[in-house]
Amino acid sequence: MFQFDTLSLVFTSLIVLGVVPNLFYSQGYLSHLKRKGHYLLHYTTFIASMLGVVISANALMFLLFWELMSLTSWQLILTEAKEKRTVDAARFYFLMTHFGFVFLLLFFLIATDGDLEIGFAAMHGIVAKFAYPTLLFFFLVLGFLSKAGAVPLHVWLPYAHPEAPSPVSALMSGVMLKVAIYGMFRFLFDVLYPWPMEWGVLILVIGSLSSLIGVLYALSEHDIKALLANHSIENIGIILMGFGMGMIFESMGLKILSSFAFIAALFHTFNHMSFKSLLFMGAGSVLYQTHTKNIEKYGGLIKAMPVTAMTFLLASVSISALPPTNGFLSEWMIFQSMLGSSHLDNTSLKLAIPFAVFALAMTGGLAIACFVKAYGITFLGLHRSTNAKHAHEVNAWMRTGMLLMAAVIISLMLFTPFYIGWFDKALSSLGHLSVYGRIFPDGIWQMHSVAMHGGVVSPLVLLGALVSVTALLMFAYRALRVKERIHRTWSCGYRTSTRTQYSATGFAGPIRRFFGWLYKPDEHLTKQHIEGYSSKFSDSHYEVHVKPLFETTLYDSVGRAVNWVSYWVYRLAHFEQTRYAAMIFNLMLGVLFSYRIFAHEFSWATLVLEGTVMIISIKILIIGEEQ
Amino acid sequence: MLILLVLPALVMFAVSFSHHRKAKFLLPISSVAILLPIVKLFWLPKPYAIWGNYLVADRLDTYVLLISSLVGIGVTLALLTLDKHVKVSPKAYRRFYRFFAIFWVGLIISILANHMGIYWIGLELATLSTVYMIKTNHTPAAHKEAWNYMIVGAIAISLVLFGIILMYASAKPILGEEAMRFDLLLSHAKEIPSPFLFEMGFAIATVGMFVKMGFFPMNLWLANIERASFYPVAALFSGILESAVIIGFFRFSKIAEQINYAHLYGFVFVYTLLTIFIVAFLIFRAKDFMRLFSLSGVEHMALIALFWVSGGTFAALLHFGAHAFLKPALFLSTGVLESRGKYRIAGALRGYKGKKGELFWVLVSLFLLAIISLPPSPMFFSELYGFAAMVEMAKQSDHMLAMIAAILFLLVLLSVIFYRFVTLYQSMKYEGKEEEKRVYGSELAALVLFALCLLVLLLPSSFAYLRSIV
Amino acid sequence: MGVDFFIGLFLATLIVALFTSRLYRLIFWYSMNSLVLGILALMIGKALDDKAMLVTGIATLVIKAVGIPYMLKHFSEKFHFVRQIQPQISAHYAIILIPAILVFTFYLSEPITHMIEGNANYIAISISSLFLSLLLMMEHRHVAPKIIGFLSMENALFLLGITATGGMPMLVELGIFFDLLMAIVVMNLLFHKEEVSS
Amino acid sequence: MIAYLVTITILLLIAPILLFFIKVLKMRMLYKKPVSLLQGYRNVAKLMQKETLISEEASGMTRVAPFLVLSPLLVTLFFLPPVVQGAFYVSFVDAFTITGLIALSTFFLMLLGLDSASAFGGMGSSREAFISALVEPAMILTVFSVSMMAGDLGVGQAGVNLASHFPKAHMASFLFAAISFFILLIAENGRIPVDNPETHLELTMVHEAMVLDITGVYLAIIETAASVKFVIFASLFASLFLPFGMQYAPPVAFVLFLVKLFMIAAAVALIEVNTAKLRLFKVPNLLGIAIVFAFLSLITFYVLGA
Repeated sequence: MFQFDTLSLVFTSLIVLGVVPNLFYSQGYLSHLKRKGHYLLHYTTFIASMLGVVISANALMFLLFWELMSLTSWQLILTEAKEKRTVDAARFYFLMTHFGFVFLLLFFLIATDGDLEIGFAAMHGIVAKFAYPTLLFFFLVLGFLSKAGAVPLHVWLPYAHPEAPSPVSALMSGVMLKVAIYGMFRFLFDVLYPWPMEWGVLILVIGSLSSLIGVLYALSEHDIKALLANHSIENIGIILMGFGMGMIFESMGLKILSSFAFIAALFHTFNHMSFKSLLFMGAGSVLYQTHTKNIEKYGGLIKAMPVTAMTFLLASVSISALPPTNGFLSEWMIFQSMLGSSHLDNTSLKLAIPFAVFALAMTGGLAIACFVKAYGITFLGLHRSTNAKHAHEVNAWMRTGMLLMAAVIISLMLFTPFYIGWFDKALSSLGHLSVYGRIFPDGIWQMHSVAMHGGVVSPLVLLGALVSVTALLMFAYRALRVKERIHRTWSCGYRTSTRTQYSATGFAGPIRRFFGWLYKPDEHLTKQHIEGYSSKFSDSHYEVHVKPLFETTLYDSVGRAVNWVSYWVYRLAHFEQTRYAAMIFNLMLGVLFSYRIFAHEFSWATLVLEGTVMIISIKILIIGEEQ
Repeated sequence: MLILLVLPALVMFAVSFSHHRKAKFLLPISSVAILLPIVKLFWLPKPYAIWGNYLVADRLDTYVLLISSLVGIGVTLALLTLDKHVKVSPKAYRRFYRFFAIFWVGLIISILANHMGIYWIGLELATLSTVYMIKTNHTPAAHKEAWNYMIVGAIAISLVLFGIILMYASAKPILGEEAMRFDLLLSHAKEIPSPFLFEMGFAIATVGMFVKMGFFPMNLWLANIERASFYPVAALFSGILESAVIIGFFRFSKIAEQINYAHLYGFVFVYTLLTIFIVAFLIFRAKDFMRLFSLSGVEHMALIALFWVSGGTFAALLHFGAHAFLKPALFLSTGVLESRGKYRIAGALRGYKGKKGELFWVLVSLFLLAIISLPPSPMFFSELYGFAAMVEMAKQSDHMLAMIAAILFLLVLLSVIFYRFVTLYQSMKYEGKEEEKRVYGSELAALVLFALCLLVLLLPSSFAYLRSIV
Repeated sequence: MGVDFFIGLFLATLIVALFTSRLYRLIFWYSMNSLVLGILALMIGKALDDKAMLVTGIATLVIKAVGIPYMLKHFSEKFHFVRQIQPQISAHYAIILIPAILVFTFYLSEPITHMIEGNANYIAISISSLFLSLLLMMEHRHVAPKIIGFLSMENALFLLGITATGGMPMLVELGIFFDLLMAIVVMNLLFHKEEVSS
Repeated sequence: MIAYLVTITILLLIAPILLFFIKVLKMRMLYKKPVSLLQGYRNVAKLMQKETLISEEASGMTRVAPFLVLSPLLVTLFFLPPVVQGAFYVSFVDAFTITGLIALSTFFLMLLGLDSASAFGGMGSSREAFISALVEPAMILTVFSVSMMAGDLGVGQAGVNLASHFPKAHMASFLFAAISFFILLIAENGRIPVDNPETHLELTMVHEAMVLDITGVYLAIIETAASVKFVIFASLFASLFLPFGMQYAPPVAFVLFLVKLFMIAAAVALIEVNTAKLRLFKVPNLLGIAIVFAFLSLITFYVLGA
């Protein structure tokens, strides 16, 4: 029924770490909600079902909790369904998650020989006998990655996560996606074990694409929660990169490197949980105060809400993978494992991996830009709306939640060796080499890459050095006793105002313009010209929206196709109103024909003949000659 | 025993002629009383010969009968306040019960029958009596649909009989007059001298039954009938009459399985896949409750048939039970949902005041989500096991990939239906404007009854029982 | 020998019924059809000296050949049926279709011939008469001819029952008749309502 | 150890000089009367005496950010490769860390720009974000290929390895890496053609725009940070891509190292004089070149092994 091996425990603790601060936060957030009972019921069930997924030991339990998780999260999105957008988002989310479930279901049904109560180890035996493991792999990938939100199954995230109440967005983005990652670990390790190299490459490619696309669309967002959701796509991509590298190394027989890469992936999973939850909480508090998700309506909030601002800053630094934060460490590990690719004896792969490195690096750079935008426009500068002007710090519960989550981030930063040792245990329990000794050969101070002459980093020393130097400088500044004077910002003689400062749209401008070929943005520029001068205008309004490429191409076309089919089916179905006798006649004809052919003796000639007969009789009897 | 079984029905029939005002209360009581002998029967050792070897109660048919009688009770409860929602004269009311009684007799006979002929007679009786129930609604549409049903139903039923005769003919050389008995046919199926004749008969009979259940190509006629008639009638159709049909399919297919499994499986698989394809896209466009529900009923019936022939008998029976409770519940609730005018989906689940209202909308939304087999609805498990059986089948068969692809396609079609229902639910709950709607105790009682039955169905012990049936 | 002749007659009456465009004529051909059926039942019943079948034959003669046609005629006078019933499927199509159906059914029942001792052609003919009565139903728009189509389908069933199986169990036969009567009653009621509602 | 500390202090000291060396060189080439080399020190001294003027829209960020801009760079200064044989060097830091530290300081610089709600600051940090986002991958890839050639990812170790046995086998990829790194040096330090440190014309400003509202000591700190950054890049270039002369006696080697630094500065100056500043949307092309070269060096290293 249930199992508590190390992997399960690792993910259980991930969920607990993510949930406990969230409980405080949502306690504070509750006053904001109308349907409290509905919310609490589904909130608790949601958490319980996530726990259930990671500890369930057979397919039946797994699927049950998995579906329960989807169900409750869907209901949670609908907690405050006021405008149509929310309802549509919820529907889209539920459809996507069900889409994934279909593939998971098939996977399990094939892998369990129909007896859903058997354990995962037994499933491994069955799969080993199955003729097409790659089919199973595809089912698995489609099933879990549609939940994890990897390209091209990522489109629902930026819709669904923003519409949920903020604590729930924090849970969904921070924790629920990780449950899908758990699924990848669990079933690729326990069930589908020996992997051909191509699988790893596929995962790596998906990861690279997700990370790039996620961050690019994040940059073009004005809705802060949608921005964060896009970053979830990016980070899932990064995790998958680590995962893919691990699979590649594994399939090439480089056990040590593969464990290292998997540990990196796990570590990043934890990190993403921590900072993404914190970011969503911060966004939630801002939303709570300003009643808008539009980033253009914020500004200057650092003065009003210091705690939120500080925690958000910490999270931003961490998600931008800047040293000495935990985000940096996990990305460092993933980089290192990629540099380990010089060990591979497959030149094409060797040449491919630099592209992954490039993608990851590019992602890092863009993430920095994006979070400078998110943080700067939200918290710095001058308020951009009256709501922002009158905002003040959120209540104690929510503050506690954010501080606790910040504490989780810091703990991940400080106790890296402990966590890594733990992940190492998890992997070795799944039958991989233990590499803790190689990562920390001499004490916890230095963290080595296991690759041949790989890099070294020492998070604690780094942290110490940075803090001490900064402190020193500040102390020196204090010692100088510099006289300070407050004066308004100089801007060429004009007064700085809400309107004159840079907007988020403007900030992302250069990047948006550079990647215009990808965004294909639709821009609206309206100007009030002063008596016909093209250059002079009293006021002008510019806004730009970016609809994801995948949505416009993949999803919309599928929708159109379904509509078309249903239209024709509907047309045809209505013949029965008038021609039922004829329909039954032809039906009988068809059935008896086919029994005669397939059940008695088969020959193509008769098949063709009878096909034509059928068609003629259908034409004559059902369709008839049109008047 | 037979007397006991049909006694309440006969009482109902008799009472329905009296104009006494007490009759109005006696009728429901008598229809509730139908449950008692059936429960009695349920505890008797199986197989239990009720009337020679014409009517023999085994585990399967007592299960079906029990479920049908429970549904019947629910329908009766809803009938109590039918006049609150629609205009119905006491005369029509009584006549409804009169034919309800006949319906019951036919149903009991056909479900318990161990004899193809008897089975058919019962079925025909039930069908003809329902024709009149449609007419209790005094509208031209209802009248037209009643005729429609009369004729299509007659065709379907005669096809069934035709098939039965062929099968009988195929088995007569070895079994003589006894060739009509299901159990003997099942045990001697291998020795039938002319399997092709039997298969032909099976094909014709199955087509008849499938048409009766609204499979391809006759997907909409049931929907139209249920639209035109009162909603309790729709509930009867989906909850009881179809169970009488499907049990026949169960029995015939068991025999055909002995004759030639490959043919049977191919035939049913293709047919149901086709059905579900059409139905899925019809549901995708459906814009009113009745049509939506009856189409989804067709879908579920197709699934049940498919599960049954794929060897997932447990799944099929569980699914059957769940559907038999869920669908009537939904049909009965449409009376309230549409109380502010038909075709008003947006906001149908809003505007319920008070405890009753609360309970009502919660139950209805639960049913709606259960019908698309979200956990913990029984349908979730039944579909799980049913598809498991199908995948098993696929893995044994020699064109595995094709069959897995077909199953995938089936699942995709189901998710189209899923999408439609989610949309529907959301727009019922979160769109449209709030309008006060009244809920009456009796309907609520019916819904609660169905909910309880579903819960009972979920118990491990009942799982075990279902596993033990076949 | 005689059996084959009457079976041919049965088919013939049915086919003729397909081309009629008057209601009474249709009813007449239906009763002829039933008559032939009854005679067949009696003949085969005598040959096999099967009491049940003799009873069935008599019942057929009484109910189907006389009773039901009379009832229908009665209804049609009572409820003013449309008596002009022009087949919707034009004759030249029908001329192609009917032989096609016969060919098909014989082709269909070909494998059975060497499976059963009885004459497989009987089965073929009864299947084809099933199809023909379906054709009859689909070529008329009005209710009355549809009912006749349904009834002649019943006849096809009986033909099958009599010829292919050499008599079904008594019980079943009676049950079928009972249902037939039931059907008539229901129709009656339906017609009544039509009168009321219209 | 002494050598280590001495190196750091001297690097710190010559940082302003190096920048003004470029300026002087440029002025000479443009036939202007050059400023003194020590102008940097003068500026700092002047700024130290001034009061700090803080914008009223600005938040605490303005008070903290300057230090956070400088400190990562100072820390980085400790991690540079050794310049003389057998000198102590920090073994536990690799190129990623250094890249990260530099990014960290840029991050806070950009926030600083956004803090004082002026249009210039926003503009500056927006452009900076754009450029550094494109610099990041090139940097990482270059580092990747260099570490391949040096046979170690640790910066210090890499410097030593390269100095001890120069990768003659991989001359081609080494050259490509050098080119791309030099472009990065220009881009990261905001020199022409990417950015023009002299100008105060809002169309062309990047770095200057961000610090437009910074005064007094804070400005001094930022200026220092800029110069330190240049020194870091220059010395990285010197010890990774001009890895010779380390085997001589310490003083000689050290002088040689300084000469290298000044040569790099001179090269920068030459480029600045001879090219015009690129439009912002032309900058990616330049960085694209850097990225392409980085890729080339990797690929040549892998495939041709050259």
